[in-house]
Amino acid sequence: MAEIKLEHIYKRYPGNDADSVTDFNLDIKDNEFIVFVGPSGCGKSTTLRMIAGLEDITKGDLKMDGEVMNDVHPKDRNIAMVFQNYALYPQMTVFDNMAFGLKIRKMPKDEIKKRVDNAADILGLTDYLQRKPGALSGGQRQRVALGRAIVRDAKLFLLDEPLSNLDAKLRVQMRTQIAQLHQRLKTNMIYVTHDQVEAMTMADRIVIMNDGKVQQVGTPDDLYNKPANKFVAGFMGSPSMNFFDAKLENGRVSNGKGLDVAIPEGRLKVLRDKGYEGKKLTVGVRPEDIHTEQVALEAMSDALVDAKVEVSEFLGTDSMLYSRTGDTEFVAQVNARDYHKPGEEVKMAFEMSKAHFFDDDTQVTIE
Amino acid sequence: MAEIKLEHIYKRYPGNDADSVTDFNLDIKDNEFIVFVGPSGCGKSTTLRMIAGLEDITKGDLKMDGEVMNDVHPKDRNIAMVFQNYALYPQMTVFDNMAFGLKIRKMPKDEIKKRVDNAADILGLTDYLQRKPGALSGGQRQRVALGRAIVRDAKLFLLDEPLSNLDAKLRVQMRTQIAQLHQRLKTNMIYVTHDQVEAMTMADRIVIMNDGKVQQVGTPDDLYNKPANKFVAGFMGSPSMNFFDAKLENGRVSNGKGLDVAIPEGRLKVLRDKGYEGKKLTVGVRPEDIHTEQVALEAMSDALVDAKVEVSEFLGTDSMLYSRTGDTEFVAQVNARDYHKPGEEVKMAFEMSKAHFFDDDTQVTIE
Amino acid sequence: MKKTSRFFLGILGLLLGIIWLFPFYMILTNSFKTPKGIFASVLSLPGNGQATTTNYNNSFKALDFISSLGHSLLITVVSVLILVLFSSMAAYALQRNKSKLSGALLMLFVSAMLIPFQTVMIPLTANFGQAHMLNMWGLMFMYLGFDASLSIFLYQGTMGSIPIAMDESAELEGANRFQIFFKIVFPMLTPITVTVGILNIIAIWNDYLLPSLVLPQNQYTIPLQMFFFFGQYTKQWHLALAGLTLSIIPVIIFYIFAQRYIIKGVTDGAVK
Amino acid sequence: GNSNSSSSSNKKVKITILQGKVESNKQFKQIAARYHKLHPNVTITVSSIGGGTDYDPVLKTRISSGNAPTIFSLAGPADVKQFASQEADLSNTKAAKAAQPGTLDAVKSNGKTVGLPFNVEGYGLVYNKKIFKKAGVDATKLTTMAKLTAAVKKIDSQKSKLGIKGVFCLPGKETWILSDHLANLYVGQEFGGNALKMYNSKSMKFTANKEMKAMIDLQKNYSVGPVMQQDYSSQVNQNFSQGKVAMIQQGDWIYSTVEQIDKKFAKNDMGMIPIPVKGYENKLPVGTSLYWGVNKNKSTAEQTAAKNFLDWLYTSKEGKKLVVNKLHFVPAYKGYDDAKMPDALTQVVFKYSQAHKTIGWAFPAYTGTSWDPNTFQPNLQKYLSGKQSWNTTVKNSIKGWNEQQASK
Amino acid sequence: MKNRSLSFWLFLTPTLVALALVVFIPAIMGVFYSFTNWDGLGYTEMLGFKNYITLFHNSGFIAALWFTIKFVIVTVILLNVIGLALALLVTQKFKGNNLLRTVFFMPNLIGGLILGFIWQFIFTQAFDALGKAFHMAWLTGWLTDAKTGFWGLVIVTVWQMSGYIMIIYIAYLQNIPSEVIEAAEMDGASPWQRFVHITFPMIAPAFTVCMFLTLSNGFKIYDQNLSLTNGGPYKSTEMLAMNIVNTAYSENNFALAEAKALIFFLIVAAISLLQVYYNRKREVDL
Ligand SMILES: Nc1ncnc2c1ncn2[C@@H]1O[C@H](COP(=O)(O)OP(=O)(O)OP(=O)(O)O)[C@@H](O)[C@H]1O
Ligand SMILES: Nc1ncnc2c1ncn2[C@@H]1O[C@H](COP(=O)(O)OP(=O)(O)OP(=O)(O)O)[C@@H](O)[C@H]1O
Ligand SMILES: [Mg+2]
Ligand SMILES: [Mg+2]
Repeated sequence: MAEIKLEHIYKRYPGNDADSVTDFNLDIKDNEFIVFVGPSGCGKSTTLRMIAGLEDITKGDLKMDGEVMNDVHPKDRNIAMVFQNYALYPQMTVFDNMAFGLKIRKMPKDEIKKRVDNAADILGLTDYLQRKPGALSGGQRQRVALGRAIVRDAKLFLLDEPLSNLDAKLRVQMRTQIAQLHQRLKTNMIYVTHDQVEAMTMADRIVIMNDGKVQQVGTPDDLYNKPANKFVAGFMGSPSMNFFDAKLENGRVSNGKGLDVAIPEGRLKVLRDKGYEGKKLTVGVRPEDIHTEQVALEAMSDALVDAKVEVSEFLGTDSMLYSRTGDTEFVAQVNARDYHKPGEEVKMAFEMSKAHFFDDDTQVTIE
Repeated sequence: MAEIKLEHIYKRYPGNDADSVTDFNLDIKDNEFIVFVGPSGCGKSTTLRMIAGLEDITKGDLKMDGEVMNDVHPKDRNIAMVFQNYALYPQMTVFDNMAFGLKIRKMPKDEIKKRVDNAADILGLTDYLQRKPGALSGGQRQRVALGRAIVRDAKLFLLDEPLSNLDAKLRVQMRTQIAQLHQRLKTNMIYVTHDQVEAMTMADRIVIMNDGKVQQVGTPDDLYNKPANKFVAGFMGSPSMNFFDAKLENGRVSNGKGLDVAIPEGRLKVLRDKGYEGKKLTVGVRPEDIHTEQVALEAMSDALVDAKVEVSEFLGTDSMLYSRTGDTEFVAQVNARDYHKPGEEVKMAFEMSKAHFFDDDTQVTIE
Repeated sequence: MKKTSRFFLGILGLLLGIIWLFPFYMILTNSFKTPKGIFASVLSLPGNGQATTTNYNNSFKALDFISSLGHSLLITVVSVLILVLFSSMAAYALQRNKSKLSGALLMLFVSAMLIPFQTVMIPLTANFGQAHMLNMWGLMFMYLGFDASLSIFLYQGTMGSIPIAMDESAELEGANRFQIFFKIVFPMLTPITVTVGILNIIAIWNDYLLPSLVLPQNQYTIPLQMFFFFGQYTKQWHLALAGLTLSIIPVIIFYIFAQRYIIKGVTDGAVK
Repeated sequence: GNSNSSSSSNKKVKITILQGKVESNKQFKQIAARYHKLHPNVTITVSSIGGGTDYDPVLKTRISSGNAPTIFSLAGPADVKQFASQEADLSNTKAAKAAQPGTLDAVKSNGKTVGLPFNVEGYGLVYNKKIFKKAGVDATKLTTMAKLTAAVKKIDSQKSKLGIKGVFCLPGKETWILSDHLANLYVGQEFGGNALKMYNSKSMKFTANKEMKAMIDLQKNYSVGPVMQQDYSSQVNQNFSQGKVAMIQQGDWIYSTVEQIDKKFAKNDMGMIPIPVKGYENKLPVGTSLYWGVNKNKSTAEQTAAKNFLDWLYTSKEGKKLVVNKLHFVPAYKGYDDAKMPDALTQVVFKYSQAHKTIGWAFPAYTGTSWDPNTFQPNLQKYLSGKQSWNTTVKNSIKGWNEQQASK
Repeated sequence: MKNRSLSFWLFLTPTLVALALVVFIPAIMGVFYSFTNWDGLGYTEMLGFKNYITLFHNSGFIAALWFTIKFVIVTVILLNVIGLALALLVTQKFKGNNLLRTVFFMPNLIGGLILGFIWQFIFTQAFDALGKAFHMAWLTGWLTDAKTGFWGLVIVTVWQMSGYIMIIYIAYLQNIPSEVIEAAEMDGASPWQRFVHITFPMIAPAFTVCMFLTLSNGFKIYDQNLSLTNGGPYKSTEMLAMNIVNTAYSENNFALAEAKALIFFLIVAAISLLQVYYNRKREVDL
């Protein structure tokens, strides 16, 4: 319903001597679902709060539908927000907490009731409507906070880790609900999460931040398959990508201690064209691109590594093999059928056609 | 370091008219890592708080090393706890927050400093030691809460969703730290989480609760592979198990609308012995036990289902196919290679040797 | 808050401030006038040969300012410290214990505030006189009795906004009740402590009736000395106004300093 | 004999004085110090109380807490009755014997004298000599109501020329001006100006009420207004001392207030004449408002020392000097014939009292009773602010008095 | 904290002891005296309920009671509205807000006589001057009758006490978590709505306290009464406390005063405690 532009936005909290958000740029298109991810403390909540108008923007412009909004009062921005720490009204019942924003807007009583009941139903809060927040469990509080946002017809929804206290099942359910809400309302949503799956499944585009700076903006697929730099590559995916410091020589990368694998033609050409022959670089291989099945070992015989399994974890369909080659540790995610006991020496095939290469200095992806 | 017994424990909050925890029984062995899981509001925090001594036990006995502890003062139980809502001391710096418990115990200054610095290092809080909680991000606050527990040599650690606000990467890291801590300290830990992966990888035993009642206690493997009832089966695993209401007839289960599959001999015998022939029962099939690869379709030709893909989600290595047969919805988790577009009609093979069967009335697993 | 509205708030504040300050303008200007000047025209500025600073000199001497300031300070500071300490403790006990008994005790404290002082003063001084407690120390104890109720009432009200999880967390870390209270809860009460402190300081600093009954003349406070300016017929306003100005300066200075603590909300970040 | 025991006894005695004239606090302390110098074995501690607090409650609390003073003050028959259990017999003191006739009437209890007067005070119409002169009025001739009224009208007609805002300033807020001082002249007549007699009376007639009304009306009609807004300080400090009115109904005690405002004016331009009352022309109401009492529950040594001190103060040569020059008291005792009063107003009082041209003070008979604050004063104020007729005022006052006396 | 526990009592003992010795024992003695003919020094007979019977026929007492009740109603409303408004004003972010707090609070630093002195001059001179300058007759002649006396007392009380009430409200306002206010802002509440629905309910304890204080102080008020009107003219502005004090000290009827005080206490206690009880029930802990 709105186009939102963040132009060169900076934030410095009084008392801190570094910016908490640096040169943030983002164009949110109409009806887009944006997800912010990034490590704890990277500035996600801060950015959200600036969009909401709860924090002053230190520098830069926030525009909605072309208008600069920096000085517009939060209540006039028509934004709904779910706070990371709930911020429920302690003196009101669950019902009143959700109804408050509607009452304020003078919605008819029965319409309010309808909406709140509906939201309570979706959120499994029907039994708690008359309780006060003090007598709710952590997850229940979070759901109330969510309900407070979804009953409203806001132009923009800001959700700061709205599901972090919910169990997996409810999470999946809520995820679907939020996606449907987004479909139905055709509003913009900005969603902060630290859950990979949430980010991957819900986002139209993901903004990945680190240390106050945007690292990459793109679709989930982009970020996963074409990470802009080592940080993004390492952050997306769980368990995260394995990195090896190595040298490119004779069409192979090796670190002299265990790793010595050939690089497929096409990729090698790019690396050579960019002048990395004989130079150091970082090789990234995702755990799921490391294989132990016989078929794979045979198919990728020029990219075999001798590894020792140190810990093996069983996770339903898959097993994680925490392994070591030379003095480098890495993780392989293999089918549960290919189970290996800790201590076993195993040959592993690295699927180098899916490997990533990063400049050793700038950490930027080489492509 | 301690053996903890919970015997027929009940909790009713004043003002509620139902028990929040009902007949809770658990024997925690020395040095065991117990994880509580269950849907929001099922009573996990409440149980933890009773163990800590923060809530009165309405009925039943809590024993530690054989002694009844119901009336022992919390401070004399030597328990460290991470609160779901942090409970940081706002007027103290991060350092002082962590050091408080040690100062109270009159530990020498330099020893305190060593421990706190060490914990801060593990938790990535070294730069924030002099800040007050008010100037920290959500995740940073949670780490401080965690740090406050780990600096202490408690007999028992209670952790209430200690990682819910951390990003995936930090979570994995912290998970490992906590596991190591557990190894090193050889203490009992009770850990509440809603994260499947956490529960599966960290627990010696998992306690799964619903609506105040313990549903099953067992190893992760037990719970995943031998769920005691439909609730447990549905709760463990993500996406969760697909359930079909069906009837057992002629060695097949069918619901008349799309599902009609044969049951392998061994399992069939059990069902018949228990007298389910011709009766209604619930069939549970995990998403990962539904296959679309040609090989599987051929191998399990007597358990094929015609389905229509409604939504398909891409998740790195796998794809989720949200599908429908007849009027029953279900999810299949297939290899990303076996991608199917929404709307496609696909034949799917149900791996019935891994299926679960539940009594229609009691919802208990039939075995 | 945007600039324009800040500006208008400033203007509104300024206007109200002027209205509030007007009586002080009168006190200050008249304290610099001769007695004749005061009554010639109370509202005008000192001038016309009626301006003088000798009032301050004389008042300073007549009040025996240094020694009565000392008594005032000693009595006020000690009484307020005792009050803050004991009443916050009592409020803590009452707030964290939600029972009928504590409800009743609170009501007992509260109802004590309703008893008019004049009706207890004779039995009170009689009792204390018999115990040889009609002196500074007895006075301090009486202030605890008279003013604890209000302080407890104020403390008890804000205590509710300190999450009980704070206590619980400290309790699990091995702190006993006193440690929990003094190390965790009390520091979080700073804004209300400052408020309680200020309210009691002004009440005690200005109190006249009780000390006049209790203190021997060699322990007189400023207000008691000040009443020597008010004979039955000769009221020496010029000295009294100068004396008042002298005696409220310490309190104003204190108040300005203390404000910083009221302003600094300390509980942020406590609640998730 | 009490007289020589203090000098002969060398046992140390400590006595305490609690008194309510805070304006004389310093002077009393100096006198106490002087006495200690002369009699080193007697130490006197003076505490003064007043100002914001009434004297009586403090005295009561001191007594009930066991800190009763040796010497305290009494304000009339009501106090004498109240503190009867504390009052030592002072009949045999030198001072009592030297007291002027009539001054001890109010402090007689069962034939014993229990109080010694502080001093005598007198009140009348205090006037501004300059203004009177300018207006051409001789104050000393205003001995009848008619003359006074004429003079007032004359002065009033020249208001602007004289630079005054009114002839009088009648402070409607200070109820005692009317109820105690003025009424004394018209009510007190019935009881011969004897407070004790009035205190013990069963009823009151108030026959002179019409004359009182005339006097009130005169003061009110020619007062700066509104009278209900005027109080002591606007009367004395603001109007009279600054030359804004020609005269006020006040007493010798205003001297120090006026002096504070304008020393020269106080010294040169103030005079006082009696209020003209039919049958009592040229008589000044002079009386005693405070008496010293000695606590009979103290040791005899202490009591004796206290009596000796009072004797010394009022009858010794040095004491007399201090009374007149330091305390500025008009003495209530004989033996001051050659004394020279320090200011114009006390001189007037002294003159009249030496000449026995005085009217007694009967009002202490009711100042300590509830009739005064609850009946008489409110009724007078109601009349003054025009809320009630004079007849009702009189009727209510008489009724109230009779009721109070009946229930005693 | 359990009330069975030792620490509960340890925390309470100092104040309980002081309260008992300083307030309750003397008050109980006072109640006893009200049944005698006590004169402040001693008593000679037991009178039973005689004083209580007298007091209901005492027109002064009844008048003072009504006057006080009117006064309390007006000042409780004004003080809470103005005190809270001032608190809200000075907790906004603008230049000089801290200075203003000091200014609004300063009247509390002046006690008794001087207060009356200053305000008499304001009423009689400043008001008169203003009234003449702007031709507003109602500004002239203040304190000369019951009506202006009443409003005079109200004005002085409000001027003096609203700063007091203000700082109590401020202390509680500071305790509201900022997120909750922010959440309301996001919900679209205007400043006024935020105040009504969020801020005010969250400072409910302050409201309870301030209601109580203004109520009980209004009933007990004495200094301002004494210094400004001294009950006059013709007792029309005499309030309860003054009536009681006068009964004791001017009329020397201590026993009757104690009886009046007890009745007075019962009335005030009933109103105030009911208010506290009712308001406390609505408050919530975080
Ligand atoms: N103080 C309280 N008063 C009344 N009921 C309460 C109180 N605290 C919790 N409850 C109720 O008790 C039940 C269990 O709460 P509990 O906090 O133990 O849940 P939980 O399992 O920790 O949930 P979550 O994962 O959401 O934190 C809930 O239904 C909750 O509403
Ligand atoms: N009020 C504040 N004052 C000073 N610094 C702050 C304040 N709030 C946050 N910060 C700092 O700003 C940085 C960004 O904080 P922010 O809350 O935006 O992180 P986040 O990305 O939301 O992290 P999380 O996932 O842990 O919630 C952090 O380093 C934090 O310490
Ligand atoms: Mg955040
Ligand atoms: Mg919980």
